[in-house]
Amino acid sequence: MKQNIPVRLDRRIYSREELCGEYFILWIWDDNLSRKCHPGQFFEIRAHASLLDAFDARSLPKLYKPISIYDNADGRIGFFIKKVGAGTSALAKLKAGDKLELIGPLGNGFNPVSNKRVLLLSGGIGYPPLWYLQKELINHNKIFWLHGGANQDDVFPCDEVWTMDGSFGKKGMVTEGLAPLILEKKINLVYSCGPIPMLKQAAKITRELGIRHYTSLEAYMACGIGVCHGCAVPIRTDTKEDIEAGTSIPQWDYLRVCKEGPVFNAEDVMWSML
Amino acid sequence: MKQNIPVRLDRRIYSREELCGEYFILWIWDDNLSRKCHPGQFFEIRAHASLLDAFDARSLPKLYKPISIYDNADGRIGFFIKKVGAGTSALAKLKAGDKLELIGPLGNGFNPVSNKRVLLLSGGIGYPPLWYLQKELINHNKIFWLHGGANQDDVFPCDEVWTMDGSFGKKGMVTEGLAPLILEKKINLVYSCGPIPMLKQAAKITRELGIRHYTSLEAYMACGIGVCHGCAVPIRTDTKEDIEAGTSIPQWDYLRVCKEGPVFNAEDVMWSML
Amino acid sequence: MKQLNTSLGKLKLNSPVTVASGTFDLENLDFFGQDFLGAFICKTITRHSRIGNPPPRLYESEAGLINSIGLQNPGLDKFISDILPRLNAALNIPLVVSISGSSITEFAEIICRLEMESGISGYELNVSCPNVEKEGIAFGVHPEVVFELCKTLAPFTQKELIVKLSPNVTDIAAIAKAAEAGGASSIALINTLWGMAIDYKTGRSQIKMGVGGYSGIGIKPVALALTYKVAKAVKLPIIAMGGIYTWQDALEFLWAGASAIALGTANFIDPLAAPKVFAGLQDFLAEKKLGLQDIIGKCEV
Amino acid sequence: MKQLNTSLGKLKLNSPVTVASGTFDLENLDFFGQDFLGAFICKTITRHSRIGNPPPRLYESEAGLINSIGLQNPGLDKFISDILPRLNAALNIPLVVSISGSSITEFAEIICRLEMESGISGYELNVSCPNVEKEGIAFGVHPEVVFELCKTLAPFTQKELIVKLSPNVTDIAAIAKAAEAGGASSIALINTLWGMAIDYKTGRSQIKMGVGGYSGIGIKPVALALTYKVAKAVKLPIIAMGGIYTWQDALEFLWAGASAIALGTANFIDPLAAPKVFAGLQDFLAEKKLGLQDIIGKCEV
Ligand SMILES: Cc1cc2nc3c(=O)[nH]c(=O)nc-3n(C[C@H](O)[C@H](O)[C@H](O)COP(=O)(O)OP(=O)(O)OC[C@H]3O[C@@H](n4cnc5c(N)ncnc54)[C@H](O)[C@@H]3O)c2cc1C
Ligand SMILES: Cc1cc2nc3c(=O)[nH]c(=O)nc-3n(C[C@H](O)[C@H](O)[C@H](O)COP(=O)(O)OP(=O)(O)OC[C@H]3O[C@@H](n4cnc5c(N)ncnc54)[C@H](O)[C@@H]3O)c2cc1C
Ligand SMILES: Cc1cc2nc3c(=O)[nH]c(=O)nc-3n(C[C@H](O)[C@H](O)[C@H](O)COP(=O)(O)O)c2cc1C
Ligand SMILES: Cc1cc2nc3c(=O)[nH]c(=O)nc-3n(C[C@H](O)[C@H](O)[C@H](O)COP(=O)(O)O)c2cc1C
Ligand code: FES
Ligand code: FES
Repeated sequence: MKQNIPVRLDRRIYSREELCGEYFILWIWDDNLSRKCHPGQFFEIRAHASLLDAFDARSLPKLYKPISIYDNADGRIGFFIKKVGAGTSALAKLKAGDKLELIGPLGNGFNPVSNKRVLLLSGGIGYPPLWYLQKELINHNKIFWLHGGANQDDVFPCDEVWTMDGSFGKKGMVTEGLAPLILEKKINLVYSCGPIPMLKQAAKITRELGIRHYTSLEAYMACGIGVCHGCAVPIRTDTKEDIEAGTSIPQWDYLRVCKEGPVFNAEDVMWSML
Repeated sequence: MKQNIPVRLDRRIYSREELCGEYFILWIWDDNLSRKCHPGQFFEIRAHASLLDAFDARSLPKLYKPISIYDNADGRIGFFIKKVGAGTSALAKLKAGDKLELIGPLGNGFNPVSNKRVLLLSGGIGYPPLWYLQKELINHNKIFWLHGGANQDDVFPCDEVWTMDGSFGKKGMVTEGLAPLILEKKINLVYSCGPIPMLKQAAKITRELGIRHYTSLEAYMACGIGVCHGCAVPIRTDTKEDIEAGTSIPQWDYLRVCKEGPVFNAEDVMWSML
Repeated sequence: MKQLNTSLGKLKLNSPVTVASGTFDLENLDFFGQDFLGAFICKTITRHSRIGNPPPRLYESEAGLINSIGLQNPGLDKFISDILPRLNAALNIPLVVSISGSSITEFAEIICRLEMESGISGYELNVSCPNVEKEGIAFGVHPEVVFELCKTLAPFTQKELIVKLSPNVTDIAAIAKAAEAGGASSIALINTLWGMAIDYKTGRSQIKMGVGGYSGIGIKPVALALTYKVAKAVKLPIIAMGGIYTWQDALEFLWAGASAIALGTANFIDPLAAPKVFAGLQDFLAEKKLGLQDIIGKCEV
Repeated sequence: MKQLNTSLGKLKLNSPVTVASGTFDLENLDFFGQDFLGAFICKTITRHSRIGNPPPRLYESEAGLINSIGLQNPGLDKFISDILPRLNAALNIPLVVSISGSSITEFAEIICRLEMESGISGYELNVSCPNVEKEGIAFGVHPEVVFELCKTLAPFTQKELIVKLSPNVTDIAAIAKAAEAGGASSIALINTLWGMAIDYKTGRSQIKMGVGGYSGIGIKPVALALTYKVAKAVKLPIIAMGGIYTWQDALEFLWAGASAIALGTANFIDPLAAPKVFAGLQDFLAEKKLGLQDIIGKCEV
């Protein structure tokens, strides 16, 4: 969970990969930047825009978009992106050689571990940060990767796939496969990333099984650097004993996904408030 | 001064011409539309835009821009455009084959005449409507064309050119040449189009010489079809006798450049209010 | 088109899409058929003719339009003699006449005179034009005055009585409540926000009058917030406007509580905006198998 | 940089470019040097810590940002023990502390406590946050309350006392006058407009609280109009904000009467906005051979 001072850079897109469905990968090449990155961290990125566009009134520059580090090897950093709205559509139009604006690396990232039996759980666009994590963990841990998507366009290489429509792998919610696998594979640590309902369900399961579970959360962001408090999620910070009632009341605060996160201990997330 | 019902169309740009400075010409080809046009009329035009762009938030669609009919021959209509701001810059980016959005033909246009000694007076981007007018008048009238610009990038074919910096033709304000020419060429009708200060000066001169003078005015427009009253200019509508003072007081109203104009009798324009 | 029926107080509309006063006239109907529209709201008329504000009257900013027309109009008499007959001849959808006055008496005078004419389905009281000093604006900001105005006018007419509110106020809900209590039968909102633009090179205002009225997509979030606030505060139906360009925008306002919407600046941006918004709404509702009543006011926070 | 000196009441600024409360913090200074800024205005602090509003708190609309942070902050004590020392260690430009309270007494309590600290050059009284029900907003809309607030606070401090006004009022000039009469030494405006956005597919508000605060380029015409109105109404210097993205935007506000400007949403759109606006102003003034005093308030209509 290291935090480097983020930088703001313009970088040429070194290459671009097309995947199924609405997915694509943009690669940049920057040895220095590459050395600063850790799994679970992300960048705020944007198709090159100028403030002066607003003056020219041709197009209004919009917010940067948070995108995880998908891969980081040999000085190349990959962003694995799904086109879902205006910001990601603008990114989807970029070609190799075009300029990308970047702020990062941002966020806390995953804690590296060793000698563990690790389960990775991803849903849809939760896949990219776990790929980078998996590469870092693979030599020192036993890893099993479970991934779920809506359909065959939302699945990527891993150990077990679930799709909602059954068009690839097992049919159903990926979390249905979680408890059996944890037991079967003797998992002692789960890392997850994906849509909130999936993470909520996964957190319930790991909690019941008493398994440590770190989860990477998403939030709408404005600054990405901890300034605006726009990306807040409710996180337990402490517990207070209620002597009279004989119970302990969770103390919580709105923490910033971009600064204290995106990775949180799943135990600490106030899931019922999300 | 015929008024046709304007139409709203998308048309491919048939060809594009480059001129000096910031000037270019876009041609469309539409035989039907061509037949409806008269000199002095204009179109509201725009680089193709979709309302849904606003939803996608990539770029916001903006107003159409009023552009005169520069030429109209063999079914082809030409728009002679100077890039000055956001709207005309968007037009400047169009290539042959791109789509142009059009509303028109709009406005009253010039009254056709014959057997007259006509002087055309244009300044800068006032040139285009006079070109079309000149083509219609040439066979039945004697024409002399006087044009002024800031410098050699603002001059186009005509009989006498003035530039402010003297880089082409005579040096000075084009209106300096007006009175002598009217007398010398025995002009009995002036048609003008250009910047307000030039037109104002020209109106003063023709008034003093008692020469009929029709002028085409510019205004910022929203609708172009007479609906919004945004393009108003003060025009004399009548005179009222003030019996006591023994004078006649001009009665005036804000008329619409897009509907009652763009061509007005220079005598009727309340120049002091512009 | 059955599916898109809606109503606005006493008015039954065949479409929730209408047009905002001052931005649409018969000329626009050269471009598409009027059946896409639920009603036709004409430019505001005053008792006496108004010459309007000096030019320049328009400026397009990054995200909308600033205007300073100043309610230029030929006055009530010319409206009745020249304009109304032409509107009646052309329209087969309800005509709402927008009116404004500098006193309650003047509003009353106009309505009483118009009541003698046929072909009018309702009135929109423009108490909110930011381009008229000490006139419309003075009414729109005081709940008591709006209450008095509605109370005075309501007995004069059986027709739809719409009050059009200004966004340039501290508590729009209080004013809407005053209109409701006074007897208005629906609320229109919003008129334009104050807006200004200056030529950065010369320091000259782009609008001759300095401050004008700001409309268009840039005001959509404000219009939506105020629609929501008013919908929570009153039971009257709402005709909402302010930056509606697309059918998706229109749906936002319907969810927020509007029974109908109006297109203003959008008509300049695209003369075919109305049929496009209509078609988009129709497709959306058909695809989702929803009726307008499943949407109107059903927004969740 | 001499050329860009300006002043805000008692404060001398080396640059007319400052940053809007809640949109800029020390993290931003990782991207550029602070000498481009005339002052640093920190996020609003309240007497007690505030947890803020439930998420989602942000939504980007076509032309700006809707936020609903709800003044999340650690409270006065933590500010003094943790934040202020860090700000003082990092900054060599004037620090303005933005504060808000739910009563005049609470404002007074905060100022008195802060007066015991060093390193503070001024206070910005946030009486205008639309995301705090019945708190800040209740102050900002009543001239009498703003007058009382300033009258109470002014004697407690020799430092710059800025009152930050809400645009969501009927008569901003009256409130500015009240602040002036009460003893404020400058005016900041505008805070966010009310704004809302709804997911057209589901009818769900994009912001958990429903209505939020709207900022960014889409509000520029409104901010400029209100700056102009206030500049006409009071003699106090103005620090203007609302949709300023470019140096051209900044010039518009200076012409309209602002002595300094602040960048808010622009910091998110481009973390280098401040130095870019600074450089643009500098080049413009150099090219035109003008000083800031030739621009400020010199707008022509
Ligand atoms: C820390 C972090 C890391 C991320 N990593 C990646 C990544 O590696 N690859 C990637 O493709 N995306 C990633 N995302 C998500 C990505 O940031 C969003 O998809 C993007 O911001 C959407 O912006 P837009 O303008 O394209 O769509 P918008 O216009 O903002 O939204 C379009 C639609 O998508 C929905 N939507 C918006 N944001 C999200 C979201 N975060 N999750 C689910 N639905 C959403 C909206 O409700 C809307 O219906 C990450 C997000 C965070 C916070
Ligand atoms: C009836 C009519 C016919 C016209 N015919 C032609 C034509 O044939 N060819 C042509 O190139 N232009 C013509 N114009 C002018 C043209 O419409 C404007 O140049 C255009 O609208 C500018 O839009 P923009 O968005 O590019 O610039 P804006 O951003 O609107 O303005 C950019 C700069 O140009 C100035 N400006 C804007 N409009 C005008 C104007 N009308 N006159 C002078 N300065 C202006 C502004 O003050 C600003 O400094 C005509 C205008 C009218 C009303
Ligand atoms: C050019 C123009 C003229 C207008 N004239 C009137 C008017 O006469 N009466 C009125 O009530 N509103 C008038 N309005 C306000 C509109 O009816 C509408 O309330 C406002 O523009 C917001 O909607 P929009 O953002 O869709 O344009 C006018 C608006 C514009 C842009
Ligand atoms: C995310 C966010 C947080 C804000 N927080 C505060 C705040 O704490 N105190 C305050 O006075 N204004 C706050 N504001 C308002 C800004 O300071 C500024 O007045 C407003 O955003 C308009 O300027 P802009 O359009 O440049 O953003 C906030 C604005 C945003 C967008
Ligand atoms: S996005 Fe601004 S604090 Fe996280
Ligand atoms: S531009 Fe609308 S009336 Fe002329």
